[in-house]
Amino acid sequence: MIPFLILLLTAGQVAPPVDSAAPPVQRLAAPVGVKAFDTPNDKGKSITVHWQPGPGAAPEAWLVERTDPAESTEVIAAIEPTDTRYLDEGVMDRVKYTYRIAAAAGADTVWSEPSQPVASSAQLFNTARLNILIAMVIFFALVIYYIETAKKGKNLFVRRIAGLDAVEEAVGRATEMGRPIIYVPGLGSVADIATIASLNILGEVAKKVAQYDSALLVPNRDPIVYTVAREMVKESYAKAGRPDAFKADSVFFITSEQFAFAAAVDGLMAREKPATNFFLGMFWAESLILAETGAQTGAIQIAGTDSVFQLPFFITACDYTLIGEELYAASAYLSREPLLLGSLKGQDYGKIIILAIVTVGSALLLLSKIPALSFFTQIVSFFSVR
Amino acid sequence: MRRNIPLAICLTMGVAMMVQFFVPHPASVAFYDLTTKWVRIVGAFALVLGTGSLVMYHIDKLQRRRTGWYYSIVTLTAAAATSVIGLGWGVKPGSPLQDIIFSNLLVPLNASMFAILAFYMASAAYRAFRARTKEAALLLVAAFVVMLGMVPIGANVPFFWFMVVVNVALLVAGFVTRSKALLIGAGALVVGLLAWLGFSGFKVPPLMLPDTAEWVLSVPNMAAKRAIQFGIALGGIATALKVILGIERGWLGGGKQ
Amino acid sequence: MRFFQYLLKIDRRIIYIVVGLLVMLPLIKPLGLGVNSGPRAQTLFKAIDQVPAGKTILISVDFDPSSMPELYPMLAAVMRHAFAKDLKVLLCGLWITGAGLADKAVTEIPPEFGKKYGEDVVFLGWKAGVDAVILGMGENIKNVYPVDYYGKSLDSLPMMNTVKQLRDIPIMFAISAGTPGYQDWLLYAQSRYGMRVGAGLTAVSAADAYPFLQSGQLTGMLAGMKGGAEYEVLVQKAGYSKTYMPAVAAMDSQSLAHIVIMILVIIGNIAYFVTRKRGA
Amino acid sequence: MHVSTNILTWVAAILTIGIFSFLWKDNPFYKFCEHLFVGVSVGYTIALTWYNSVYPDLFNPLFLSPLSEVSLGNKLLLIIPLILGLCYFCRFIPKVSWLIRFPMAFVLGWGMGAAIPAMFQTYIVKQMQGTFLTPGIFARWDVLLWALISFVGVVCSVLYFFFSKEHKGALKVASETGIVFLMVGFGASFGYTVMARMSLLIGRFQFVLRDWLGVIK
Repeated sequence: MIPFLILLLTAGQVAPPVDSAAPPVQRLAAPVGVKAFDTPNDKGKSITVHWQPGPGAAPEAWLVERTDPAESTEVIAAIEPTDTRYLDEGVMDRVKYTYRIAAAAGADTVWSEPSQPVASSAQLFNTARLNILIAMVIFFALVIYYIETAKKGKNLFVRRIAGLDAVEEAVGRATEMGRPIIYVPGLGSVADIATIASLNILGEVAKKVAQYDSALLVPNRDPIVYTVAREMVKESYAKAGRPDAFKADSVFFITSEQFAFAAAVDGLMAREKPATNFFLGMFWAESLILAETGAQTGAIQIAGTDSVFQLPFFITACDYTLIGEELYAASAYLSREPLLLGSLKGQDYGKIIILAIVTVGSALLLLSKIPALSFFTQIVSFFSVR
Repeated sequence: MRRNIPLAICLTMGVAMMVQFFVPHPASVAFYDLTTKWVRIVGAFALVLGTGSLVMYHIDKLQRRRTGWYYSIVTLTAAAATSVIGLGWGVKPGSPLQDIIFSNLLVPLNASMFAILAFYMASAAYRAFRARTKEAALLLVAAFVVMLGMVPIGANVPFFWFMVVVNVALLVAGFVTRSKALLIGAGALVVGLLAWLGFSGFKVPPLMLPDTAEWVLSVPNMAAKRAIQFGIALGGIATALKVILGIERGWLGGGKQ
Repeated sequence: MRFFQYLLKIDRRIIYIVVGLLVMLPLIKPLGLGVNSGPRAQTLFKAIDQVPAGKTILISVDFDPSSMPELYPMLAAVMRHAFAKDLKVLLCGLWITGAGLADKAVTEIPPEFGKKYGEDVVFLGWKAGVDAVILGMGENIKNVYPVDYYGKSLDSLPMMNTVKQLRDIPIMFAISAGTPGYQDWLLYAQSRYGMRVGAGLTAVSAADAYPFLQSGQLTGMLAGMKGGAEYEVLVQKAGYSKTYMPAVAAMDSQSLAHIVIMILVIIGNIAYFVTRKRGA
Repeated sequence: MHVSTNILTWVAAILTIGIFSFLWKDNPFYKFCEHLFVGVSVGYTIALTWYNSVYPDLFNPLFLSPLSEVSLGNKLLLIIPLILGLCYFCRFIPKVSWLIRFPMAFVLGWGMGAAIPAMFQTYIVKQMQGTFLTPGIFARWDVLLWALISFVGVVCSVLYFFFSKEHKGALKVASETGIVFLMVGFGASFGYTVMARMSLLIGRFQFVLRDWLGVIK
């Protein structure tokens, strides 16, 4: 900032003389309406200053001056003439400051009236995120309500999901052929919800595997997912009444490097010639590497992911694909547990609400073309996220 | 106790993180930074466990001389050597880990594995890109438009002629398979194309493939992505909520209650 | 009929060989299918072309080896253009893994035009922190980079006497494979110091940049390998360089690859429909 | 032809061929590369994790830094993740093996709690804002038409993901229209990605032909 300021102050000395033929030069006017306030929705230590240009000539820059209670005053910034806002992040909380703005051109500087004294502080609630809070409350209420309804034993319908109907057949096939099943719970971490959904499905699949007495191989890319997957499979074998059939080395960690993992699973498929492959969870570019190698070894493949970019490849190369939300519906679908089914119903109502809001909102927004109804344009800003 | 304490930890952390999102106060930011560090540290311990699993797997393979046991020596040696070099000489640019191992082993291995995808795309397209249903046919046409529109060869091809070729293919397929549905579809397309031709004054409409490709990407493709994301978000949030509330508790695993 | 059944069961390795050969051959012997330069590439080309000789342009190398096939040709083509017009080139990078790539370009390209390091080209290297680096360069480049990538003091490099801060640079080309990247340059360098920014992006992320092009914040864009090829053609057509054009040659491979995939799909479908009719 | 004399280029080229050889069939050369890849990547991750997280965030502040730099309170705070991390090893001690649930619960709760508001933000509220039809669409007839098509596409595709009602009647029509949009979207994605992946293959070939064999410039 400092070199720029010096440049600005020296600029006046070398400014060419005003051409007498030019229209009379408007005088600089002091900026008006200087407002300083605590920057909203932040962690404190910040004050926002706003002002409007005065009714004179356009300045070459604005200068911002801050005075603290100890009466020490300094010019803290020079701002482009197109900007009329300054964010002062060099303040202390709970100390009252006043601000003045100057219009500067050449050696001329015209100062405004000082602002009201203002102190910054940290906020406890980010009002800009109120929209998200409202959405959360509505959706949570829906999901919890339908889960409670389901607890009371109300029967809930779920539409058919082809990929999940095939699970039983796919597991049975492995037993008949005497070949293993490979289950890849995605390449995500436990913080990815798709991984959680996949681990829940793994629990259901492992139960069926235990019943049919097939072999199961679960290669992992994330070490934490590996620990959870191992517990899940062990538990499922116990639930199916065959805890002794669980082999500790059937769930294993390979590496956390994406393509090294893909290379290893490719090798695994080429050597074990699995009857069935499950690719459920989070996948990136390796999706087709896995699915195409699996198809070449002749396995039945059931895939599912919420990664929009990988869905086309799974749809092309696999026999069944769970698209997006179907992956999350899977554990409810397979277990038929009412608690889980209840939340599916809640999700559906969530979708209806979204569609209703965008439809009604769009209608109102289009009506805002009529001048008297122009306030409807505010709707869009309510959905801004920060 | 064995179930309730973990469930309580999960609930507390879940609620705390949700609240944190709405609070801009420095204390909340500090909490976020602190717990992020903790999660990374805890993850490092899991990595030890995972690496242990890998090492045990290969040592077991070695001891029992199972098929391909000698490859296990490669993995074990490589892992040991790389971690010693990395821990000993550091990971900064210019260190042997980055300049030799990363640049000359990991980069080519990664890039080659990634590049194999190009071959798999070709074989998947040949094997599975079949116009079995009308949906599959649409997928195919959309893929063709984008593939042609994105390379120089397609730059001056009018979309109209492309659709004429598609139409002829549909007609031929309809006659060969004697499928009424196909013929009706092809007929409808003929009418549509003629109407379009008439609309633009019996001159080939100037819409070229690159513009069509951009349209496909920005209109129907965007709409589909948005819808999928709505579904994913709702399903994901519901799943996360069930985990936090302890409704979905499969992760607790086996053992006594 | 047998023929079609055979086609359906064709060994995938034959497909791999066909694809592999068709992609490789144009690299060795370009077909010269030609590349049309789109308006976005032309905008960038004109903008750089109008910079007066002796001025400096900035290139930010924000990508790593995994995006090299798509983005490196752009870097080379823009540098050739600049040297042919007697512009000076300043390079920097927001990605630690991109330093090696910039180093490669700085070593290989200037000698083609008889340009010298320190007088016509300088590579600053990488520094931690994105906004701090850009804002710092806006005030004084020497404060952020006391020495260049090779450890030489900036005071000892004659070129750096004319370039003190971002305001001395009329236009920059940000080559980004993700974040940090061109968006940070727009956010900090453009909004604060009025820098004109052109972008070079991977094909996958190009769509995200359309809004910035429409609003005029970006002065042109090159997308993917094709973008690099378009720029190579522009440079060649203007007679600035006669070197081998790697991206243009690669676009021949790309075209052939797309066509072979489409032909494969068509053959597969014909075989499928013919045999299905027979089976039914 | 100027075949490279750099041994590291040779190594990189040989590994490239090794990985590609899997396309022909699984073979000892590929198996070697695969096992090398796994080993090297694990070692690399270990070194990075140590230098980027364990050493600066745990080891250094807890054990090496004097109290003047890291306060006792902060040191005690670091014991929490240390204990949580060590709980993972309880797996090997049958009596307390259930303690492994503590770090799992911590990481899961943290991840899920952080994901929920973020998903509302980027995937719901922001996407809703993007879906609204605004008066700007009346500007030109084609803009209007495409905006309407997009809107119908979003609505119908969302209805495809409706689980708790059988898809018949109006819902069936809507969800089938939705599938049309989904399929066109998938096709477009496929076509687009073909381009990016081919570039990668071209890049690899350029490495082999230029950097290694020196056949091209």
